[in-house]
Parts: sequence; structure tokens; C-alpha cells
Amino acid sequence: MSLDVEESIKQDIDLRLKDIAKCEIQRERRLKLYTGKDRVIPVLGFLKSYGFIHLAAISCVDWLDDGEFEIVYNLWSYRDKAGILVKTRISRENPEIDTAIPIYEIAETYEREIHEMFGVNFPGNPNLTSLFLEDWNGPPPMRKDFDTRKYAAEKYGMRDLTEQLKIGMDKIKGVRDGDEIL
Amino acid sequence: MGLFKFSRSRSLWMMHFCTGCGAIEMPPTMTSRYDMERFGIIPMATPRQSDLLLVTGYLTVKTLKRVVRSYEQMAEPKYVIAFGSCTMRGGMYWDSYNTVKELDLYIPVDIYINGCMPRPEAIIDAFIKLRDMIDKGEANAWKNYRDNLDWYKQNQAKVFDINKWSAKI
Amino acid sequence: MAIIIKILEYILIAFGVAILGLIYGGIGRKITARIQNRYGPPFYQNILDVLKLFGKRNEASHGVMFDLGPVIALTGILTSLMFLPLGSSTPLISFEGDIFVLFYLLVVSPLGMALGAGEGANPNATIGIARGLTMMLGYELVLFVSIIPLMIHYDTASFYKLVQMQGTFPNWNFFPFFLSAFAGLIALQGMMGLQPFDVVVAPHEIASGPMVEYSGRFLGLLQLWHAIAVIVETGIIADAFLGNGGAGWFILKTFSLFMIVIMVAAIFPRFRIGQAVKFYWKYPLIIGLLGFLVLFIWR
Amino acid sequence: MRYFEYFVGPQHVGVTGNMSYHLWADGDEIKKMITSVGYLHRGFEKLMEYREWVKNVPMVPRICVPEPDVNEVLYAMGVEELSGLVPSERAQYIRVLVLEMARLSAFLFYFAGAAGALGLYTIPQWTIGDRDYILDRFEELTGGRAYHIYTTPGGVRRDLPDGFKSRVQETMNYLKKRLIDYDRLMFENAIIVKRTKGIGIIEKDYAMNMGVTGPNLRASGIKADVRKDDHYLVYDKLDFDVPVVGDGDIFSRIMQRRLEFDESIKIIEQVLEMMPDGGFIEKLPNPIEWKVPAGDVYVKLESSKGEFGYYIVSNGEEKPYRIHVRGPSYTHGIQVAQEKIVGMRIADVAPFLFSLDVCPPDIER
Repeated sequence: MSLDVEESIKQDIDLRLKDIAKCEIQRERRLKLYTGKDRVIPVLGFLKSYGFIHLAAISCVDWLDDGEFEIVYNLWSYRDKAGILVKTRISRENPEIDTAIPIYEIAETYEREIHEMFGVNFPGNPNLTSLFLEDWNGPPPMRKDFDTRKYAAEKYGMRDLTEQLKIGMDKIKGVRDGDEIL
Repeated sequence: MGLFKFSRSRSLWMMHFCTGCGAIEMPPTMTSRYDMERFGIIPMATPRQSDLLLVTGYLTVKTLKRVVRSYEQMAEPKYVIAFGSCTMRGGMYWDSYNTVKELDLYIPVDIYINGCMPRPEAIIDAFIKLRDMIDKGEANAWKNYRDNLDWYKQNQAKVFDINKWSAKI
Repeated sequence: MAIIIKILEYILIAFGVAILGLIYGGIGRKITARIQNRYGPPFYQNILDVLKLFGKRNEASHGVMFDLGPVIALTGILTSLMFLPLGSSTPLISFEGDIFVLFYLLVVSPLGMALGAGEGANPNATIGIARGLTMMLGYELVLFVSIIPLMIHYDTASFYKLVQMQGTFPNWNFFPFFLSAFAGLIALQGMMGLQPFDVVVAPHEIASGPMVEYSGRFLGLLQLWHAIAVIVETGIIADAFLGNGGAGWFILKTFSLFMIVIMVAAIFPRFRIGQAVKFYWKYPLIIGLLGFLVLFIWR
Repeated sequence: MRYFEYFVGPQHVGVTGNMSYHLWADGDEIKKMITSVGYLHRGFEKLMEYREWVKNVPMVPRICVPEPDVNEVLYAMGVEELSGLVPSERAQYIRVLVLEMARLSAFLFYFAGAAGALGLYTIPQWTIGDRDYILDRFEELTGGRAYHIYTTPGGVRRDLPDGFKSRVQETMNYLKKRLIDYDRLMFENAIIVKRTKGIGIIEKDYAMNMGVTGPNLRASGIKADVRKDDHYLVYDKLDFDVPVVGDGDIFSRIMQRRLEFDESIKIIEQVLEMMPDGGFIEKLPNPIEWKVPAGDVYVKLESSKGEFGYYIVSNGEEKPYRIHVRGPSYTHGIQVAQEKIVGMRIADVAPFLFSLDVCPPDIER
């Protein structure tokens, strides 16, 4: 397999975004691009004009140990048939990154979700209301320090069924020992 | 009175509310292969007209509010069939932060169907069981709700703000 | 004395017609089911449904008018039943001009429904009412246009006389006035509120429309209204175009018409309300107007 | 100006699942809509972080209910790419077979929904009844009707049963026969054409900018298919067309699926013919202690609704660090529907939403 298309994309990106972004080829039809928090919008603007018109998703990864959130913009070019992951890191203390709506209109919903699930703020996004959760009172649930098991046990506490289980187990045992006719 | 009871068990109108993934086995049950209209069960568009609520799978808190509200709008006598493991003890989502685990804490349940997800045969079996239960006068979960309203409301209040979300009976 | 017997007779007829209408509905469901490759409910299913609805413990009420709505609807259709000759039998009330009264009375039921559902204040019901009344503009016109040639031809406005003068099999109005009959049949489809004209209930759009808030006994009354309406509506077409005859023939004719309507409904999707009314004002109306030509040719 | 407020869902026949729309209408014309999703949010992405790599296999199919196999295959593809496993060719062919059968069953579901929304209640009865024959084949192959949990990282769980190929071929022949009836009743029905032509148009450029994918994008006139562009499994060895209808209205979206239905049958027949012999699963490490090497990967494939994608991040532990699921309905279910529904009639809301094939569980996960 040849990586001609990927190489040429990398060359173009390196040429245009030499100082602000680092590009690497992951595999066939997949590239990665690392950039700084403040440079994301110009980088995305360039990539869109380059042909990456399809924003497939915006993901967020919580790197708890590093104290950072990683925002991953997932782009695809219908012309070159290649995808690129644009990654940037923002601090966990004050998570804030400019909205990508001016470039990709569809970013609105993705940013809304990340705002709700991670508590990342997107200045410029007019619609940062809750998307999936309603009357949510806990911390943003997708953060690594949110323990869903503890939260679920506290909120939805299940009934203790050990007694019933014991009765059931005794029945099974009785059947096994031949006390009861099957 | 016997005639009313007979007709009650043979004409169950179910509410068209797909609350979870169990809803994927409802269309086959409704349509030509399994055809539940044989038993007089047809989907109805609104809670007012329906007798049977099918909780098809896990309920998120957001859906639970709507389910409770829809359930309270149904005219008595009304019956509830809950689908799948996730309505019993949380099933696959036992540690999820957004789904309720035991459904009968919040609304009364006549019949649980186990499995993930129940096959159409299991669903039809549940319908037949419910029919027998109504004939024998055992399907009384709705009376239970009426009698123990405080207990149910108390449980609902643990999960959401009932003053905001649930109608007063 | 005679009047008491007549009233008793009428009550019996009304009861019988209601049961008959429910059984038609059940058989209709069965036929639809067979078209759809399935077994279908028993033919008495609709009777069970109504019984169940009357056996409900409580129902929601939104005020006096809301409760009265179904009653008005049922009264309207029962009154129109008084004017309808069931085959060759004399209707309870018959006078010169009763066709107009019958047509007026047919509007009472939807209006009663509209008044009742309107008080429910459910947006779905409101849209459903608006659609129902608009729909009436479509099919009523066509129905009238299809009946008028008969009235001119027999020179009477009494339904009973019209049916009597028409005679039995080879003398059916259907043969000379087949264009009018065809228009009437299309109007029947709309009157019964079935596809492609089921815009009023349209579950996918407005969740069963005007009936959205009704439950229990009120819904039961509405079901009864529907059952009687089936007989009255098919009865009008059967009487006007398919000759007179005994009660057995009447049942056979209305049932055949009902079957045609049900089968057409099974294979058509739904019009948008605008399209439905436009459709009525175009093809069936033109066909109905062409029906007038028969008057000039035949006479 | 005060508008008429009107709710569609979550308890409503006219929604494509458990979601709701808040509409403002002026007479019969929609002026504004707000989508409300989240009724099915189970927090899959969080739950997957708490489970071992193998334990997630039965978890993922629950994400998209009408077409669960895409999730299994995607998850397997992602884990394989991270850990350097390559499934045997036979396993890849079986995966294609499963995917295409799932696509057919999802399309039959789609026809049922679209016809039901238009009031043609015979088609749902037929298509969903016929879909059961595909489910029968699935049951024979995997043991499950709805959720199959058949594809695992490294291959598939078991080999094809004896005589399976001929029975799949029989099912395909039956479906081909039935399609004639469907065509007559639905796709050539004058009223359906009248109801759906020119309504709910999604323009080409708009669709591309809003991230609409799959059949909806092709119905708008762009020839893009993940199976061709980002070919995975053995799709590059198979011969099939990508039909493009191109008008972007409701009718073309329905027709798009109808044409792709034929292509999927074609693919299945080819797969049955070309399937090589060989093993069906690679040797896997001890599943409890399986540590997938650190790294991140975005895998995607073409589902019946559009581009389904998994972004999987591993930090070299027993459990995934983060999995982001890109559901195809995410774009057209929320923003596109919200913007394009303005100006439509109330009667067209349900057909429009059903024609877009919005699947709430893959939006909300």
C-alpha cells in the first residue's frame, strides 16, 4: 500500500502550518495533527479550506493524571478520501476553548455534549444547554473522577434481596437433595 | 360483571411508548409473523385510551418522569408489563448513573418478562398470562398504586422532583 | 299506542344497527389483517372493546361540554338513523325534503365531537377538529352532487320515496347513474374517515386527533357512534344507488360497500389535508357533475 | 406573534423512537422546532470505561438497536487495530455477510417506518414480517434475534452452520420476490409520490457541511460511501454500485434505501460465492488480563443510517481509557431536523423524521 495521498497532505499541512501544528501519518487514510489550544480555530479553518469539510465528531478525553482535557476534532475529506484527527489539550482547572461553530456549524451539538459531559466551556456557542441529562445535580458524569458506581448505588439504591435469594437457594438445594419431588 | 371482566381481558389496548431497546421486538409482535391483534391487543396512540403500559426496557430518569405521568393518565383498570432484565435489577446498566434499577419502586408492575431482550414468543406468553390474571382477578397492581401512593411518590421523589414533574391524583 | 310500538321498534333497530356496525368493524379488521398477511382479531372484537370501555372505572373529564360531546355525537347519528330507510322498510320519520334534514343531521355528530374535544384543549384534538371540519367541506359537496341527479330524476326530496321508486335489481339507480354512484363511493371513503382520507385521526401526525383526550365510557360512546355511522353512511349510498329490498339485502349491500371501502383503505397512504380537499373538489366533483348529463340523455 | 405549541413525543406514534420534538406552529406551518434527546442516555461511554476489553463486547450492540452488528464489528475492528490482530479472511467475509444482512433488516424496518408515517399500514405488516426471515438466519448463525454478540475482536464467535449459505440464498430469493409487491404498493404509489416529492429538501452543500452521512447524503446527491472511500474488511474485493438519487427530498431518501437494498442483496450473493475456507477466529490472549497496547484509533463503517464511528483510546490497561461513539443520527437527528423542518406542514413532520431515519439510541448512547 502506498501512502502518496497522505504524504502530500502532510507536506501541504507542514508547509502551511509549520509553526503551529505537528502532523503525523497514523496509517493509510488516517492522519493526526497536534496543535495548541489557541491555534485550533485557524488550523480548522485551514483544514476546511483544504478539503476536510466533514466534521465527523468532536471527542473529549479526560487525562486525569496530566490534569488536562484532550479535545479531538475528527475530520474527513471527501476529495482526498482521508481522515485527520486534530488534537489539542486544555487545562482541567479552567477548561475553555473557542467554539468551532464559525467553521463547522454542526459543532454546536458536539460542543453541547462535551459541555454537559465534561464541563468544558465553549465561549461563542450560543446554545450550551443540557442535551441528554435533565435536572442533573452531580458533577459532569464523563469526567474520570466521577464514580458512576458510587453515584448509582446512592441514588437508585437497590433493595436487599438476600433473604429472597436464600429462600430460593434453599428450594434449589432441597430439590437437589431429593427432598422435594421435581 | 362477568361480561365486563371477560371483555377486559380480551381487549387490551397498549400504549405506544417505546421506552427502551425492547421496543425493537414490539413491531414483530405486532405484525404479520406473530400478530398480537389475535388477542385483541392493539397499539393506541395516547395514554387516555390505553389499558396496558409496556415498559420496554431500562428507564432513564428523563423517561421515568414521562412514564409516571403517562401511567397516571391512563384510566383504571390499567396494567403494566415490564420488559427485560434491566427493569428488574438494572441488568446490563446496573452501574449506570442515569437509569433506574428497580422499576416496581416507582410504578407497580403486573408482569416482568426476563431476558435481554425478550423474544416475541415470550411477550405473547406474558400477554396470555396477563389475560389469565385478569380473568382470575389477580392483576391488581393499579389498586396497589392507588393504595400505596405515598410510598410510590416517596420513591419517585428520591429520583426526581415530583412537584415539578408528576401530576397529582 | 302505535307511537309507543314505533318507539320501541326504533330502539330495537338502533340497538341492532349498533351491534351490526360493531360486527362490520370486526370483520373489517379481519379483512385488513388478511390483506396484511396475518390472522386478525375475532369478528366480535369491537363488541368486546366497547364493553371494556364501558367497564372502565374512571375517566378523565375536562368539563361539561367535554362529557356531552360524545353524547351529542351519538344523538346526532341516532337521529339521522330515524330518517334512513333500511332497505324497503319505512323510516321512522319521512316527509318531502327529509334528504336535506338527513344531510344536516350527519353534520351534527362531527360538530358534537368538535365541541367536546375542543374543551379538552389538547393541541392534537384541536388540529384534528380543524381537519375534520375542513374535510367535511370536501366530501359533503361531492355527496350532495351525487344525490341531486336522483332527486331531479324522481322529482322528490324524500329519501323513502326515492328508494321506493327505484325498484329492485335491474332497475338500480347504479346502472344509469353510475357516474354519480362512483362519486358517491369516493365521498363514502371520506365520510368513513379511512385512507386515503383518514386525516382526522392520523395517529402518526396528531395521535388519533379529536379522540386524544377521551377515555372510558366517553370513548365507548364514540365507538358506538362510529359503529352506527358505518351503517348510516354505507346505507345512504346503498339506498340511493343499489335499489330497495328486504333487510337481508340491505345488510348485504351495506356490507359489500363497507368491504370495498376497507380494501381501498388497506392499500392507500394518507393525503395531506389540503391535498384531500383539493382532490375532492377536482376529480369526484367533476365525475359527479358529469352524472347530471344522464338526466338529459336518459329522460 | 403567538404560535401554537405542539409536542411530538416521547409518547407519540410519530417519533422514530424515544425522543421528543417541541414544535411551534402558525396554523399548519411549523415555525420553530427544538429537539429534545436524552431519553435513552445510559452513559455507555462511561460504563465501557469500567469494564474489561472483552466484557464490552456484549455491551456495544445495545448502542444501536435496529442494527446492532455494526457496533460489534466496529469495536472489534478498533481493538484489532490497536492490538495488531488481523482476522482471517473467512472471518472478514462472515462479518461482511452479517453487516449486510443487518443492513437489509434495518432497511426493512425503515420502509415500515416511512410507510407507517404516511399512513400506509400494510407495508409495515409485510416488511417487518419479512424481516423476521432475516432474523431467523441470524438466530441460526448466532443464537440471538435482536442482539447477536457474534463478532468479537479476532474474528467471529463461530463458523457458519451446515447448509447456511443455501438458506441465506433462499431468503434472498424470497426477498427479491417480495420486492415486486413492495414496489407496486409503496414505491410506485401515486399518493406517496405526491406526499413526499419536493418536501423536506436537504441541499447538497448543506448536507455536506452539516455532517450528514450515508444514504441521506447520497439522496442529496453526493456519491460518498464509507464502504468505497475508506474500505474496510473485504469490501474492496466486492463488486457493487453506490446509487445516488440526488433530489434530497423525502421521496429520494426513501428511494435511496430502496436502491441500496438491491445492492446489499448483490453483495450478500457475492459473499456467499466468494467466501474462502479457513479459521474463523484468531488466538486471543487471556481475556481477563488482556491489555490492549496504548494508542488511539478512529474506525468507521457504513451503517444503514450513515457513518458509524468509534474513537477508541487505550492507555495500555485492562480497560479502555475512553471510547467515543459517533452515531450517524447525531447530525441529522438534532440540528439538521431542527433547521429543515421550519416551513413544513404538521402532516409532514412524521414522514420527514422517518425519512431521515433518526435512531435515538445512537444519538444518546
